[in-house]
Amino acid sequence: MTIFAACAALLMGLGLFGLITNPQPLRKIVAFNILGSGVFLLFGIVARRGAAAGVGADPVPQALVITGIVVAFAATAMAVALLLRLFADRGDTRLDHESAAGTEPARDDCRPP
Amino acid sequence: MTDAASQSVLPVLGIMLPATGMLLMLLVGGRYVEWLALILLPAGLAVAAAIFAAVWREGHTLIYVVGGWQPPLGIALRADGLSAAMMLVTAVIICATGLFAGPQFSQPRGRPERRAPLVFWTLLLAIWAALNAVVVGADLFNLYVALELLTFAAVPLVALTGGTETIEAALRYLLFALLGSVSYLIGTVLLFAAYGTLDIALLSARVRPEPISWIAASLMTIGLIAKTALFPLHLWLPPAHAGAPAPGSAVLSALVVKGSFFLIVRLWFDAMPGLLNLAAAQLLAGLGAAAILLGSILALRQSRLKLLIAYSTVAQVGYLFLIFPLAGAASEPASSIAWTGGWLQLFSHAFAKAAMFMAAGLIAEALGHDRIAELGGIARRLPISTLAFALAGLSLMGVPPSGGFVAKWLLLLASVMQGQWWWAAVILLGGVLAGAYVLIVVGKALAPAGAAAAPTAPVSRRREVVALTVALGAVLLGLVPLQPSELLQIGRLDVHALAAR
Amino acid sequence: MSTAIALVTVVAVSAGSIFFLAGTIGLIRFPDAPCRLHALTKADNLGLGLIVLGLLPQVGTLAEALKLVCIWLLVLFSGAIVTQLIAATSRHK
Amino acid sequence: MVDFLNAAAGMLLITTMVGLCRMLRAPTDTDRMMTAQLAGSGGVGILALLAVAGEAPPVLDVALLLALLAAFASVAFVSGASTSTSPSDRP
Amino acid sequence: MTSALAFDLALAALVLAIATLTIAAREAMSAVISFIAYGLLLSLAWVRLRAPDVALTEAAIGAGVTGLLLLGAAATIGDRQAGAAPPLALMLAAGLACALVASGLAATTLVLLPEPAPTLAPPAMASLATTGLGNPVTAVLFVYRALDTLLEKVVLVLALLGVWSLAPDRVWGGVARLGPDAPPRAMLVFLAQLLPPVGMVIAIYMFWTGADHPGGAFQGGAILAAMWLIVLTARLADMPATSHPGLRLLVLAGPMLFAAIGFAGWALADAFLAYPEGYAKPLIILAEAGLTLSIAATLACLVAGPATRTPPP
Repeated sequence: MTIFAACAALLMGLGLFGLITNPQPLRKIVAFNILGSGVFLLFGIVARRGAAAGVGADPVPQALVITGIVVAFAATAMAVALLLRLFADRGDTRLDHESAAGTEPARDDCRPP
Repeated sequence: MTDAASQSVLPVLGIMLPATGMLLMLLVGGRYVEWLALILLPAGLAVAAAIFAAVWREGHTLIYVVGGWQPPLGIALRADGLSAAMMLVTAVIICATGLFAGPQFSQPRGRPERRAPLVFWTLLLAIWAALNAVVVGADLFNLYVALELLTFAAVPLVALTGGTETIEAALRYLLFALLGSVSYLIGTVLLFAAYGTLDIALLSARVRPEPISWIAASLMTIGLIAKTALFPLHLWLPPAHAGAPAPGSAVLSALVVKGSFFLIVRLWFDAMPGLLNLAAAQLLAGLGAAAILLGSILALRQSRLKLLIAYSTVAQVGYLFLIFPLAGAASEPASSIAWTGGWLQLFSHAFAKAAMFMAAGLIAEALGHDRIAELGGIARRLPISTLAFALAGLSLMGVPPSGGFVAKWLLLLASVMQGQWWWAAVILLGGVLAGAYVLIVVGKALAPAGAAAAPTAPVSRRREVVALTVALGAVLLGLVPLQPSELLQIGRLDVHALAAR
Repeated sequence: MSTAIALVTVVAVSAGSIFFLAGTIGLIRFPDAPCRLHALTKADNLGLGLIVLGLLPQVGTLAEALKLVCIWLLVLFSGAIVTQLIAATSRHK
Repeated sequence: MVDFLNAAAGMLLITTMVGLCRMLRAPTDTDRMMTAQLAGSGGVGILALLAVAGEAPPVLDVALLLALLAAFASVAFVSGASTSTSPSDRP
Repeated sequence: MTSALAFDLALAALVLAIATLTIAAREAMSAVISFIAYGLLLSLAWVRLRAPDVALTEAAIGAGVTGLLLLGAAATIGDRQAGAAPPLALMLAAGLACALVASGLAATTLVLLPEPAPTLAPPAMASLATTGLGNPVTAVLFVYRALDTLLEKVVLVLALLGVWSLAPDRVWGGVARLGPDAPPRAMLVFLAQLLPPVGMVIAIYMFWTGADHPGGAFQGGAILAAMWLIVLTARLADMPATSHPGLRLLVLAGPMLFAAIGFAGWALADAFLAYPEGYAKPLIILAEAGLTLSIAATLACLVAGPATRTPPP
């Protein structure tokens, strides 16, 4: 369990790193999924720690993970759809264009997290 | 929470009525969508009013234990005074937006289904269901699902017009929001691991001020701040809110960012009441103050009306965070005054900002653009919209008579009473800056039309009146008595118990 | 009797593991993709078959035994087709 | 017996690990498309061993699903790769 | 016990290695492929954490359907116009920050969590008999915390609406494109004829066994979705138009049925989402049956994306 706890923390760190440093949004989405799986693994460890009453793990956090995985998939699908639409419209997928609709460039450029 | 509470199914209806309505809309499609909206909007308003009346009359929290399974195993919904007020304001704004959007998003008769109307109405109801779920939720994971519901309804609304810039803004918004969700989720699991429950009432009794609570609270707060667009995580907001169609912008700016703010308050004041210390409160308010000043200054520098209003949202959201040091400190009556002032700021900003975006949408529709420099003469052509904008501006500035005035006055009073005068200075300066950016726009609108003024498109009078009515709502909020509200205290932890911590 | 069964399991599972190992060595050593494809699928399918064979005496119920065999058949068939598919795709390129 | 099965599962895991790392760093599409096959057959073998080694029978269901999805992923790779414009075959 | 420990260590190392490869891959396609391998391996970790339900979900949704979605995107976008990587100093700073976050989280979970761990397993197991179910995870999802599950279904529908809404106005209600335009290979067609019947049997088994053993609507639905997607990729069937009333009904039937059962509970069993005594299990299986079909349709439509062609007349 200790091993998986460390693994989960490292996965979260890796995912966060990918999310911050990868310029390509698709890679950001993949990194987000790794980050998310690290968080879910943390739920799994918490569930495993809660083993009692004759079951090997607390079923409540496990059920929460199942809900979480489905929500994360929905998020991925929406992000990919936005990305593909952006690509179809503009031929690239950069997120560091001058912000906002219209011709006037805003002063702050809105970089992703 | 207080002991007195009554079981009521109304909170469930508040969530399920718009949620099932949204599913039905998607099922029937076409022109039936508007008819359904015509039924569902008043029905939802009635539910919200019933909850408000019940909480007001009985003076205590409404509770519903879903499926009869008590927490910690099951999920409860709780509507306290604050939830009731939030639900009512949400319902009023949503219904007004519905009235405003009616002509813009209607299906043509006898033609194939169009995209924008179906998507708009379903998203409007989804946002409503999500906001109600956020304000009556009493379980941290249930609230996570509610937050995701809110995000997934808000992002497509940003992208509704389909312009490339709005798609980009929506994607950036989604990435920020997802990072926020993950951060919130880590905090949730840590709290569950430490205390064995996700129920807010149970947590408030179990949470101790120890490192794990601190870590969990910080992670959840960071996540929620990203969704609230508090400085320095505000970068996604202006393009997203400015890119949405006008009714969408109104709902996004007036209500959606408030959902996650509401949860930050739930977290610190209800779930972990013993945890809010001076440093954390000052830090949150410091970020809020930075947002007020930076947001206002950036708003001043915008050349497009919708972007100006969006930056103004960044600033006005900052005021909300002053609630943490001012209402969190245990010094009555100052903290109750600040509590009322903070929430009044939220409500009056909701009305004012919705009205502003509606007015700006009408102006942009008439002119075909929203460049501030070329607004000349619009006051003569759209006097009602200009008036709506100006009245809403009064509330943002904090000039009497307006809800914004009462809110800012109460916050000012509380900060002076508690000797935290630096917040008073920020409030005043923010008011002056708001005055500047509102006056720039109003001044341009009142100026005579330039020689090259383009012909204007006709604009529906009914929609102008809706915008003006919403702006009047912000002004009318100024009529509430200048004192702490008892309604907003219903169901709160005893403030004096906080003092004893 | 039980020792004999245990022996069967140990021998079959060990042999299966060795086939997997051989497949992986093939993956690393073989020069081109089609060869590697060969190494991978042949060795892995045989290895899995041996492991399933070794595990059969150890499972408690007939249903589980059947499930094990079904799993192996599924891997075998889909593996064979997928290998063809990959080979065809890479030849085409 | 349990220890033996665990050890066998561990060995399978290590062979799979070596193979996967080799595949994922391989230059050609063909190699990369094999990864799902490898992860699938290796994973199924490991799960079967674990299921018998003292985990629960439901683990066999996971193995079944893994077998099915490995094939599914391979199909996805093949159809994805044939539309893919990987850098090597772009002008 | 040591052999199990060694196994866990190797597994964690493998998962981390694949995750690193995924993040560090040079091309988007490589990253996606290693992400799928990562998802398949992660289900092993879930098995080791005594969470077979999650292992099934992770394999089916995390690796399977998400994998196909990302593969399609990577194949379309490739690595063009990726934008410049941030400067080295920024990368180092980000790496340092993330290492700090990771070590902080590791320290938190390893040191700060209380012993003995609080757990809801005893009450969950104690009430299991009244639900008639045998699988506690299903009981949490459909009895104790049914509201989460219901709202999550709404989230899924909403995500689909969001994806569909990205279709340009002129093709609204049209057909989504999936896979390449070129005619599929004979082998692919053969596989697409062979695999789905097997998959459907497995999906029905997953859904049916879910009441008492690991499995359930999510897993069954995800498998069905995967099978449908194979059939679509091989051009054996066409994606129905997004305006097709049948498709919309399929997507919405499950959540609406579940909500209806919830309201029936309000009328008949004194609480929203409560089940009348003795009818809990049949009602849950009914709800799960509807949800399995709806999840399958929703997931498949989410992968297929918004409409790209005008609706058929």
